[in-house]
Amino acid sequence: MRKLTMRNALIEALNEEMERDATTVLFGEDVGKFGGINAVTKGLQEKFGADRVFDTPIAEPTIVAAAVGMAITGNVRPIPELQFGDFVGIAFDEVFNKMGKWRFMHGGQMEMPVTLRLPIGIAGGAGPEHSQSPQALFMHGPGLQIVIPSTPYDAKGLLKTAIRDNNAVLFFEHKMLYDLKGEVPEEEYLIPFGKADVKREGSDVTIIATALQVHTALQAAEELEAQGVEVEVIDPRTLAPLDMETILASVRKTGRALIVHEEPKTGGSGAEIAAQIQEGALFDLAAPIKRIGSPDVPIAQSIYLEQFYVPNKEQIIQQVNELMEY
Amino acid sequence: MRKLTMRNALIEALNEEMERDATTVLFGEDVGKFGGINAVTKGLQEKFGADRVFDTPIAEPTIVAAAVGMAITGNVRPIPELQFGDFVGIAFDEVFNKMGKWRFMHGGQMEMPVTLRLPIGIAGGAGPEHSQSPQALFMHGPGLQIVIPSTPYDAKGLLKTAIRDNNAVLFFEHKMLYDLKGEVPEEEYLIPFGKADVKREGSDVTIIATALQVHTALQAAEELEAQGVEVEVIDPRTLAPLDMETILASVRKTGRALIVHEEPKTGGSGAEIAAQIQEGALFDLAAPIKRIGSPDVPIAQSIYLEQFYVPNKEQIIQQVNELMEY
Amino acid sequence: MAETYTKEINVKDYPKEVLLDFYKTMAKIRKFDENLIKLMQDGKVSGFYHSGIGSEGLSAGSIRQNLRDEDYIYYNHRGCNQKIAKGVPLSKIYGDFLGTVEGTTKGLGAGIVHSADPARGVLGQAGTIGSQLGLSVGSAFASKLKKTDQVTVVYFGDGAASREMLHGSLNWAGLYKLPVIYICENNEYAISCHVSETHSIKEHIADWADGYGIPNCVVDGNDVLLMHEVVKEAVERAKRGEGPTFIEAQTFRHRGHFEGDPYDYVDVEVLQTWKDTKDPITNFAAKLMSEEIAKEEELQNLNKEIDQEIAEAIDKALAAPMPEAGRIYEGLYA
Amino acid sequence: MAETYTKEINVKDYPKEVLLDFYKTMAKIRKFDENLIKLMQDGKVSGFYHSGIGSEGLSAGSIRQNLRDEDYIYYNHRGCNQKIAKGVPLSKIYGDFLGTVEGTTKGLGAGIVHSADPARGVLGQAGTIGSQLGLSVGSAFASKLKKTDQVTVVYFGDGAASREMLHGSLNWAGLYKLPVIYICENNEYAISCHVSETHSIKEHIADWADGYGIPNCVVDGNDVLLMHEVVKEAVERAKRGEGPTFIEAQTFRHRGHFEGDPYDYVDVEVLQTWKDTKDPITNFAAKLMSEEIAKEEELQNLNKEIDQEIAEAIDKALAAPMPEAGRIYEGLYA
Ligand SMILES: Cc1ncc(C[n+]2csc(CCOP(=O)(O)OP(=O)(O)O)c2C)c(N)n1
Ligand SMILES: Cc1ncc(C[n+]2csc(CCOP(=O)(O)OP(=O)(O)O)c2C)c(N)n1
Ligand SMILES: [Mg+2]
Ligand SMILES: [Mg+2]
Repeated sequence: MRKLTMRNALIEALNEEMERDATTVLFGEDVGKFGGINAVTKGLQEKFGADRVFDTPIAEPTIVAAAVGMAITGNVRPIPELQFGDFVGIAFDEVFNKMGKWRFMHGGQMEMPVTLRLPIGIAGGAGPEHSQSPQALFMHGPGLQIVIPSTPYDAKGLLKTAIRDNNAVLFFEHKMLYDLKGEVPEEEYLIPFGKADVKREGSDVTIIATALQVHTALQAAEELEAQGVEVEVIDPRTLAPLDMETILASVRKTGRALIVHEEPKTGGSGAEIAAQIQEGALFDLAAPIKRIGSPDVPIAQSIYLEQFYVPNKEQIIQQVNELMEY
Repeated sequence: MRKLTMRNALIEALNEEMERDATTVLFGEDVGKFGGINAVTKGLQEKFGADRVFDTPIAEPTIVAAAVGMAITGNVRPIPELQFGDFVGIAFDEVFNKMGKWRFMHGGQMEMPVTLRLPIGIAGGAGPEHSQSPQALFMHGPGLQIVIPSTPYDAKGLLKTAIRDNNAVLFFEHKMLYDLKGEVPEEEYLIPFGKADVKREGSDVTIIATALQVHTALQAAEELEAQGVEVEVIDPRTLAPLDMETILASVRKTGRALIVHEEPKTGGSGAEIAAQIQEGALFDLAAPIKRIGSPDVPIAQSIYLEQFYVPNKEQIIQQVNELMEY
Repeated sequence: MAETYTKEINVKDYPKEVLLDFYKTMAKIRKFDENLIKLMQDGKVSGFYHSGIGSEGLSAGSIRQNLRDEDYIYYNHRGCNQKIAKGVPLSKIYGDFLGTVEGTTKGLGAGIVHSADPARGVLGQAGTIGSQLGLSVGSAFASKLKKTDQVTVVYFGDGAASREMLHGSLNWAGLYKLPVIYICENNEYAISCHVSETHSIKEHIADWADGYGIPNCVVDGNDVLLMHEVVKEAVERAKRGEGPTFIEAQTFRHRGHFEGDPYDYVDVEVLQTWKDTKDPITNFAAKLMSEEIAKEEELQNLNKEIDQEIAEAIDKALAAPMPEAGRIYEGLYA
Repeated sequence: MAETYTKEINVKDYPKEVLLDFYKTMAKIRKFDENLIKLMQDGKVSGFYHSGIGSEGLSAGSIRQNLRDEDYIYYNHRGCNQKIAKGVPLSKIYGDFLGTVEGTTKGLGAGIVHSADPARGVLGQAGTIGSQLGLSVGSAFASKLKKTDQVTVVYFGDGAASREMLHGSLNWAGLYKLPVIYICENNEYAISCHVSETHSIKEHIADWADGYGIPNCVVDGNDVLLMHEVVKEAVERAKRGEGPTFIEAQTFRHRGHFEGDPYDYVDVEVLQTWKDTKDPITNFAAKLMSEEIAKEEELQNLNKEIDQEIAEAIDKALAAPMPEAGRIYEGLYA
């Protein structure tokens, strides 16, 4: 099968969906003429015109509020971008309380077909406010679907589903994955929300990982295999809805679970997942559920120090080995 | 001992600390002339003057940003108020990324003696954007201390500690507790952060509850006692730092844990607490850790429907009984 | 600096039914409000209510003859003035206060905000005042993109105008030449604070719009016909594709910020003067009579009709049941 | 509408050492920047760098003779111009880029933002451009409360000016008459977008400040002496307790938004004209020589001294060790 980078898979998804539905509009800072600072919207303005693909002022709350205001007319399907996912803090009320709740709080009379794209993650010394992974916050926000792909294949299929969905979607793209290549079929496909993907099967330990950490987990799993430990790697792909069925089935089988994400450990998505695992499979557990997240301190700007934030293979192997000691 | 409402306990704390330290300033919407819409700043402008106690424009990001800008000069100790804790979403970047991280990201060169007061909770049909309990979000935010008192005594002692502390504090006040009366000594006292309070001792089940839910849990515990179930009720009082030692010691004793909060269940503080309990005491657990939170939907405005959001005694009793079946 | 909008107005230039419609709308708004307060006093309605009494002219004038169902409004949190003027059925608004399934939210309750009636262009409102400033540019953008001639009118108070979002909104609206009409209901107070205590303005709030190159003015918001005229011009400008207009409409609250507010921060004489000399309904009624367009009796009859309509609306709203507990699990997602 | 600030300036009215200080500061800023880019090209510095080449006059002129250590600045994300003008040691700024413990953050790295030097009034900067607009009113408020005559100068780009926070900030500053000086470094672009593509303005960005009653003007930001004069007046106004001033200083980026930017969205001729005719350093050097204040040789010697100073700073920064891994666990709380 042909291989595409995740960037190109995303561009394809945007192209296909914007072609398919003339009510889609895409906007954000430098997404038009410049094609986006991560080049994920390259070529779209030329193709769809400056009415449907346009650059906005630097005003994140207005960007998101405008998307909400467009969506609730029922006439437009907006695909806004925040240049860095960290900036979701600036537009937090618009995302958490307006995008997430407008439909419900007005009695379900309007739809919210917004797909907000948010590049995240530690990548090359971008500093404390351009490196965060804020997705876990929105698990606490009713009305928001959270998508977080780890492969080009998933990215394309999930983005297409997101754009067609009539409800709010936060689409988190890890910047370190943009250049990652992977198989993407020529034919159209969609990936449903709430369906975890078992990226690797194994019988000894279940690792639940998201975004870049799926790959770190897979690398660790390979080394662990050499040591005779069979690791199952599950990528939830969407944190809301969250496919606990697949996760619980795996943990019931392995009896050991490790959750790995780049978000700070405390209050991260791993907290909720761990809480639900023990709720659903306590007596299947042979060992405490472990979590690896980045340290609970702001991300230093130094690229040298970044290595002490991003969870790595060695940490995973060590934690798995500790789990195997039970 | 004399009894005070939590409102009056808070007013006393503000009075004492503002008297003690001339660099304290208090500001927010209607906190001056009007004395605050919850009357928690009543009388302060008369006493300390309009320079130190002042009304601001309706501009939450600016209120918090200004507090940060004051604090880092080293010359002012600001005590801003957001009129409703829900509005922290509007000032989210200022709270999460500036108040929480400014000191760290600038190499620890400045201090952040800000106490941001946030009234929270469902109270009388205030609707989806005036009823929330957003505290859990900040457990995921390095650099922020989270205080959430349940009694007049705790409220006073913790607020005094917060104001004197040289680091950022989010001080969450449940609106349904303002009129609650409780013992408050005449003599000065401080309550340290990170020290949970065992509100009731018991040997069968541990309930960890915050704010209003401490009282619901205590009521449930009383009924359960009549049934012969001895419930221990722990109030963490601060979610960051979080006193896991006290919680774990209790769970090791009881083998059963229930976490109760008014925040929506998913992604609430209960998730992190549950994850840490099983990390630290898995093999002491006789039953899965249970959590009660409000439903994962926006809060309806209808006062009639509010009863289906706020966790109640019956729910707690039922969950405890389920725990006792293991 | 914002200029004050003035226009020679001859009541006789308007068809009588238009004039009576303005009158009826204002009277209906006030009576709706008075009856809602009664329902609160009877303990049937809870939550916050910010009475809109005193500023009925602003909403009736701006909306009635200028906007169609397909035009969007974002109402503000004071009274139900704009919703009523836009034609949302009274029983549905009462239902939203009573929490019965008659409400637009089908039983969730809405209180002073969160009623919606998309078929009549009423797209709802936020609990955070001023947030509508951001949404409105999106809705207007949608109309521009679809190349319709719909306009979006956004209402907000003097206090809400100090929200940071105003800047982002005005910039978008001016930049993309969006069909948005900003109506700042300046009643001088934001809860307890007078504009002069919280606003840094050259002279008027409308001056803030000037730097964006957005046409702006100040207008007597209690003169229903003047409100009609100033908004008419703005609507025409928007439909010509010339972009937004910012209108600061001056008015005053007859009651406290919310029911229960001691309202002791306002000069009693100032308040009394507004009530005595600038009541939009009394003044308009006087004009209709002095200009011999309607007799007192005719107006009294209209009022009786309205009383009847309101009584029926309340009955209908009260008669509807409360929702089932499961209601809160419906409608989060489409 | 914002007026253009002009003033008859006679170079001879300034003491020679002041003029040379302006020159030296600008040259130091540029050489600092050029050397930093070299370090990036050598792979020693990572992250984003937004070069400040082309706008040295703006920072040197506004800061050098006007501000004291106790005056606060919030620098922006373009170059290290303001930090250098305010006197932060070069080795410390390089250290912040190299990530060695010589940096102001003692090894955390700071990149283009997050250097701080509180003793010199440099209170740091946010990664979210424009956030300094909010903090600055707080710092200025602190000075007002303490009754000192400190001023706060806040720098931000044309792009950052479109952040909603500008409104909240200008309103506070004007309302409380705070000693804040807004310096909008208008280089016409915010990454790839020209001001005309993202800003709805009457004519100038400074017009946005006008509605607040805040004195404002537009000035040639590449004329170091004019910058000195306009800020001097603003500082005096602030010290007299008369509140904020908004200065829009016009300049242009010689390089792309960040190192690596293709910079293909700018008209090459426009860029060339700025480089050829409006370089703040070349022009000022020419003036010093034509007015016979300094000979070429003297300036060359100054440049050599600066080269030396920079080389030493880099050496010092490079010589310092990287922090221990545990560094990231230090300093979260006081
Ligand atoms: C963002 C936000 N801040 C504060 C409030 C609380 N609040 C509700 S109404 C109000 C005053 C509004 O004043 P104004 O906009 O002038 O409208 P008015 O009530 O005078 O009609 C305030 C502060 C809110 N709902 N939302
Ligand atoms: C809130 C926020 N939005 C977007 C960005 C990304 N960003 C960094 S610099 C920049 C352009 C800034 O333009 P301007 O303020 O004119 O400054 P200049 O770079 O031209 O000096 C953008 C969009 C950011 N850092 N913060
Ligand atoms: Mg008002
Ligand atoms: Mg610029």
